[in-house]
Amino acid sequence: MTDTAPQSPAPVVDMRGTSVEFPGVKALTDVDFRLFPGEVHALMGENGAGKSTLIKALTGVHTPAAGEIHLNGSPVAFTGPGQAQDAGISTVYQEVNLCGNLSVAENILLGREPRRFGRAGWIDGRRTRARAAELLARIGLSIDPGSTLASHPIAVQQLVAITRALAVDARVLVLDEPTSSLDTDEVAELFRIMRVLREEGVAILFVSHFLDQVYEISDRMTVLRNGALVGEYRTGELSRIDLVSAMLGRAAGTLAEVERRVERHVPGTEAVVRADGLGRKGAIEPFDIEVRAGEVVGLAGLLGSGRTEMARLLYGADRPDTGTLSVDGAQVRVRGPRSLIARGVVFSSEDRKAEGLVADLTIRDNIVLAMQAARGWARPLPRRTVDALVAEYVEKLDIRPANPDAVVGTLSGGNQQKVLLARWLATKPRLLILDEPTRGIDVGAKAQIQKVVADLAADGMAVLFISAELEEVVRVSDRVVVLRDRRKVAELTGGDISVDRVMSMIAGHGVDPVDPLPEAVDA
Amino acid sequence: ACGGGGGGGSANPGGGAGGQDDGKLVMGFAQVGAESGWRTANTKSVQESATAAGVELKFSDAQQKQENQLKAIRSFIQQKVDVIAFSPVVETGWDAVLLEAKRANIPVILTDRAVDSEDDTLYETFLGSDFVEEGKKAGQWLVDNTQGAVNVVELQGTTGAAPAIDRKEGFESVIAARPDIKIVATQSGDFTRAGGKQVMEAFLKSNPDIDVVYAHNDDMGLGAIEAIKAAGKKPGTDIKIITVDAVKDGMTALANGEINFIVECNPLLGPQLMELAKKVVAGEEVPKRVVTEETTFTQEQAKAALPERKY
Amino acid sequence: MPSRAGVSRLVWPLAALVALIALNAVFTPSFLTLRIQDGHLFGSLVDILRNGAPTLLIALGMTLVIATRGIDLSVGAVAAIAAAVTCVHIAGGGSAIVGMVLALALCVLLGLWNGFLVTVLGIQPIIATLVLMTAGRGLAMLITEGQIITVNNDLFSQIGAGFLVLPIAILISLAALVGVALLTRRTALGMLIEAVGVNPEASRLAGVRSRTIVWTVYVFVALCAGVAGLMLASNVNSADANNLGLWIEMDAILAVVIGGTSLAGGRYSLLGTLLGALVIQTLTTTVYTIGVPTNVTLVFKAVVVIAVCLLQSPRAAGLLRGRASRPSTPDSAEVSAP
Amino acid sequence: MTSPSRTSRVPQRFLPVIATFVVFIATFGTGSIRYEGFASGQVVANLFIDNAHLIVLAVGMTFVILTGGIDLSVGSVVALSSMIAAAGLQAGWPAWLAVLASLAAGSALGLLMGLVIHHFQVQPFIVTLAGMFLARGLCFLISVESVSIKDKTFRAAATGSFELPGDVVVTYSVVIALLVVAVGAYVLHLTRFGRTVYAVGGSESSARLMGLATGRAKVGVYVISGFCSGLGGLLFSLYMLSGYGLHGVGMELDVIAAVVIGGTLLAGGVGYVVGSLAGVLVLGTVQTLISFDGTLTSWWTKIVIGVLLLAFIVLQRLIVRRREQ
Ligand SMILES: Nc1ncnc2c1ncn2[C@@H]1O[C@H](COP(=O)(O)OP(=O)(O)OP(=O)(O)O)[C@@H](O)[C@H]1O
Ligand SMILES: Nc1ncnc2c1ncn2[C@@H]1O[C@H](COP(=O)(O)OP(=O)(O)OP(=O)(O)O)[C@@H](O)[C@H]1O
Ligand SMILES: [Mg+2]
Ligand SMILES: [Mg+2]
Repeated sequence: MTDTAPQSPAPVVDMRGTSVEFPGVKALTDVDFRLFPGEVHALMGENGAGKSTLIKALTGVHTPAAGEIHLNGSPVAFTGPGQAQDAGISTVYQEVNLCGNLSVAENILLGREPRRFGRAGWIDGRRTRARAAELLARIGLSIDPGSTLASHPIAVQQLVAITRALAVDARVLVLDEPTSSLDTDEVAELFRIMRVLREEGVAILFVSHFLDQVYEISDRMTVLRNGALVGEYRTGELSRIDLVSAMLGRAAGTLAEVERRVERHVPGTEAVVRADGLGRKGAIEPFDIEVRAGEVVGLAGLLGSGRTEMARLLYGADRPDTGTLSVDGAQVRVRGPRSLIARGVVFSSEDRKAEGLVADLTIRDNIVLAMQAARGWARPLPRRTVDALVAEYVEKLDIRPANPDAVVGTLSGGNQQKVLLARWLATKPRLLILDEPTRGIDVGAKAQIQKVVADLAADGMAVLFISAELEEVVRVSDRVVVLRDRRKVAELTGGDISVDRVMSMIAGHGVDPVDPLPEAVDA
Repeated sequence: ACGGGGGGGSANPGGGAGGQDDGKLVMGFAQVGAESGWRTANTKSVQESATAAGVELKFSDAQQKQENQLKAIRSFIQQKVDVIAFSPVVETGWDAVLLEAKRANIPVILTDRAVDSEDDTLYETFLGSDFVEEGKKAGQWLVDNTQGAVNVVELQGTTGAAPAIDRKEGFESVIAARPDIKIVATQSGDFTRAGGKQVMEAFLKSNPDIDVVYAHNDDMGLGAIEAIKAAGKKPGTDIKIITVDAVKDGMTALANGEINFIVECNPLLGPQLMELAKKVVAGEEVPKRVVTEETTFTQEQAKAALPERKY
Repeated sequence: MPSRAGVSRLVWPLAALVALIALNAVFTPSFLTLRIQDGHLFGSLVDILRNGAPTLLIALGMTLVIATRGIDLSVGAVAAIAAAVTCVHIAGGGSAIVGMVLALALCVLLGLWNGFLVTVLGIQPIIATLVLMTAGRGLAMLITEGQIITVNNDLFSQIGAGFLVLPIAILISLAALVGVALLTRRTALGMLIEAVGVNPEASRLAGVRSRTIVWTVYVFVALCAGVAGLMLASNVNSADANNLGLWIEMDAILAVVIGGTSLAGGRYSLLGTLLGALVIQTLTTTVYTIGVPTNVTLVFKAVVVIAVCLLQSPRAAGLLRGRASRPSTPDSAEVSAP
Repeated sequence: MTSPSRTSRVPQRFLPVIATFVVFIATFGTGSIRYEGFASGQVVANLFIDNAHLIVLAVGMTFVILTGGIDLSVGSVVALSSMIAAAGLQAGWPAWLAVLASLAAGSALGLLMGLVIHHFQVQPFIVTLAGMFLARGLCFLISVESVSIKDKTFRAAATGSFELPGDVVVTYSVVIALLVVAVGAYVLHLTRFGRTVYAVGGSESSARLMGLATGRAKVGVYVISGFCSGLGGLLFSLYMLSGYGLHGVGMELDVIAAVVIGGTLLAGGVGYVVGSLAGVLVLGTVQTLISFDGTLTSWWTKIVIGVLLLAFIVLQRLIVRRREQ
């Protein structure tokens, strides 16, 4: 391996021979990692490669079984994240690790609240809020700092977590998939700040599965595979294809192939689900929508534009105030998700930790949960059916570890997302609503999932697809519905669908506001 | 509390709190609780004799908590009753509230259990049994009716409760005269049948030759009888049983020969209490200590007394 | 079959049980002897099984309630009500069967009531069941008018004190245990209960009928409490509304917790609950058998309970295995439910 | 630059507490109409006097429950504290030593339990249950009988009182209890320790990843609860003028009920000490209503307590629901 280190000073972080073990799993084996001041260093690898584990070993969450960690040349052995923080390492961990019961401001400044009269004084609530508002403004987030964190969608929570990490003057900033739920605008904002920090000499460790982002921001990268080091590279010297094959450990010929939209026959005409003037006060204005069999409808919009709200109404997760919802032409009285699941409408939430997975249960239980719930407890799925089903999806989505008895909470973030997807795919629904289904999923698997979605649609399933990644929406959708400020503003079909068109719709240019279905007016 | 829900429902007959000027004597009575059959009989006796004597009774149940009893007495003082009577949950800690009553010129009568106050002007009189004496009576019967080495097991009341402590003390003080009477095991059965049975079961297995059971109340004795029967022995014959209280179930067992001796602890204090209350309010002199009329029962006496037993 | 939550954790309650029994055997050599008397087994071990049966039965229901993140404080009062209804019925000349059926039907109603408060009104379980804990005992006393109702009924006395070689009470409890184990593990009920306990919102969105499930477990625990009440009353042939099943809710919860089920809901272990209930009953019997002085009893119990749970804890297990193994904390970050 | 609109959020979070107070006042009003002499200032004052110890315990318990834990030992520690004070005074200790010993015993037991809970990861329920056995057991080791307090200082503190306008008399205990509420609120809301307590209750793993001293907070709350139990025990011994191993049996349930009625979530992370104060007042009012009635038999007393409790929580729940929509 060539030396890729910048000429400049010695590394801030130097991890040598790091190994981490969990009962039955070797998550990291003998990994070396160096991080220099003034660089953005991308840590790359498939889902479960050990990226988050490396970060947790560095910051004292896990105690490594072997290896040394040097910070500014002197050996350190943190026994908790607090110590790492005190030593100048500021971290955003992969899952949003904040306290939902506290306010946004409290979360941002927890443990470092401004106090009156120095150390001895009490916490200054007003200054806490003011300082939090200031920090939020810096990354362009305008929310009430006094509002409860849990009342915000996962993307906003992610931004708050980033804000918290930026609130201290750290020498090392660690960002584990900070952009997984963010829109282009937010990502741009974050990168702007990262660049400023880089100029100031801060060392930044960045994890993302978006190759574009990695190539845009990083200076060097380290690639992990199966818990072992593959190599350390300068970004400019490693082509995408080479990167992907380094991550996957095989030639990446498949990549280009799956990145293309899969051709299908024409979607059917009869609507699986149809909403007329469906709306909920404070969440989303009344809207009309129709999803047909064999069709993939994409939802595009900015953060907070109401995509999730729309999906939740269609699924009965929230109760609508106005409008009607019909499945296969028959009107449905919405009394919670069950009434829609029974009719084949399912929804995979963007917030997998809070609304998706049951962390303490196994992969098997999590996958069959929805099917079993629909059958009722008294009619258990036969063991053989379950095993076959689980094996099928573990293979199809490449869930690792491939052990159906592994507890879901111990899986890597991307693998958790795959388990959630598997649950809903397994129900063979009529309409599949996917809210950020590829959040935190690596390139290979993402392509795989997109292909699965396309195949299902080809088999006649209707799909509603939400993603913050516009390219992805454009790639998979037959039709794109655009939302802005919690209203449906446009609908694009066929040849009209392109990233640029959708972007300009989102931004509020072009036909504004369009209501393609005239009956929506009276709703 | 099942069914409809909501607030209403419960019996709250008649509100009227005042009413002291219609010439009727108003008595506030703060009971310990309803923790045993004995206590319920005691409550019933007080209530019935109040009606019979034309006394208006304000009754409060403390659910076995001293703090509740203190609150109840304070509220009696506030409601300006004519006389306060209560059975203290514990002996200690009454000085302050008794002083308040004294300042408010409300006479106080203690029933059933004493208080440990040094200032005995705080209450007019104490009506009740003498637990130590009860223990002594039980011990005396044992001393008089056995010869040679005797192995006794003791079923104590709730740890820390006054009757448990006193009945143990009285019993031990008398049998000390006979070194060949040995208490081989002693345990708390919490004054309940279930407790008595469980403890006795364990005793029967760990002590091969038990001659006598001394239970601090009938209920534990009745529990012990069940255990003895289950072990294939004959209560009253193979193992002799002495208990305290003389509630109806106990008396029946005594008459049937399953218990050998019962020391009475009379719960029917009502009539005596009403009499004392009237005298106290009228300003008459009453003795500082009135011991309840209590006796002991052998099996023959029980057979004779049983038909007239009220509780 | 009944257990899934880490069999290794059950080693320590089991060890505690064995240690307690060994302690007894040392103090009272006859402790382990069993003999046949009147056609059934007789001995201290049999007593432990018989006296532990009501706690086990209630703990069984409590395990399911706790698995859904709930708790039921009213079981003692419900037991007292069941006992009171049956005994008053029998004492009034009714048949034992009718009395028991009446009592258990009433228990189902009480369970429905608790479930209603928890699921429909959304009141926190501890406080919702506190209502019945307080009022229920009053209800039981109202039925008996504060008297201890003594009954003489052969059929009734079989439930708590009868034998079919082994005590009938423990046979009932074990049958219930096996029944529940089969019911929850052979059907999907167990998994759905755990899902609701770990993450109620995710379960709702997955279409689990969480309300029905939670409601059902409250009815079930009330039914268990009712049967346990019958056992307790039958054992002494009387219903003591004030003292019957007093604090049994604490014993039951303790049994569940010793058995390794977390009060935070989720994974549960019925086998653990069985061990927990036996440990508790053995502890009580030990106090009587080895003659712990009454004023030391509680300290003795405290020491044993603490010893059991310290040994059970992961940290202690690590210490015992020797410091050689690194203290890497398994990361609970992503495991814990939100 | 953004204008954080601080509207309607705060009442939303305070809703359960406010609802508790509303229901409390409503019930009190009902009592005043029903019973003569109920609506006096002294009855309100007595509510505080009679429940001063519960208020102190509830403050400590609030800390524990906010972290998602529970402390079952409080009732027993009250007994132990009263016992230590009484036995100490009987043995001729000066009053300050008895006070100090009681507080130290409570805090030490709390510390012990907290350390076991945190370092051995044993469930709080079981540890504090063992603590409950232990504390009560220690009482009986000191003395099986109740010990009366004859010390002059204690008696003076117990009977001492001062008058508020309107002929209302309150004891020193009330002042201490309210002081504890104030200090509790201060610590919870205006110190970093307090913030950490809330964070641990919200998500312990997140709090740890945020670098907070979660261990210190988790152990700390049990020390606080132990201290409050010790102090509550002292107030209780002033109220009873005795120490006794059977004092405070089942008191832990009253305390937990008060805290939960006051709107604190048993799962942790949500709640206020002021709510707990309201919860204690609610329970006290139920008691007062019962004792003002004076016609209830022992069993009707229990039933009525249950029904009133039910009425309270259902009403509170309905108010919260209505407002949430
Ligand atoms: N607490 C744990 N217990 C057991 N295994 C664990 C635990 N945490 C992580 N692992 C395992 O360690 C491996 C590495 O996981 P890690 O979270 O580091 O992956 P990652 O590279 O961050 O993946 P992703 O891109 O999906 O986030 C995975 O196989 C995972 O299952
Ligand atoms: N940038 C923002 N500024 C303020 N509030 C926001 C912002 N983004 C989201 N929100 C919050 O988002 C909520 C609506 O989010 P919703 O879940 O409908 O968005 P979405 O379009 O699904 O976004 P995403 O799924 O990308 O997070 C509102 O309650 C609002 O408070
Ligand atoms: Mg990761
Ligand atoms: Mg969304």
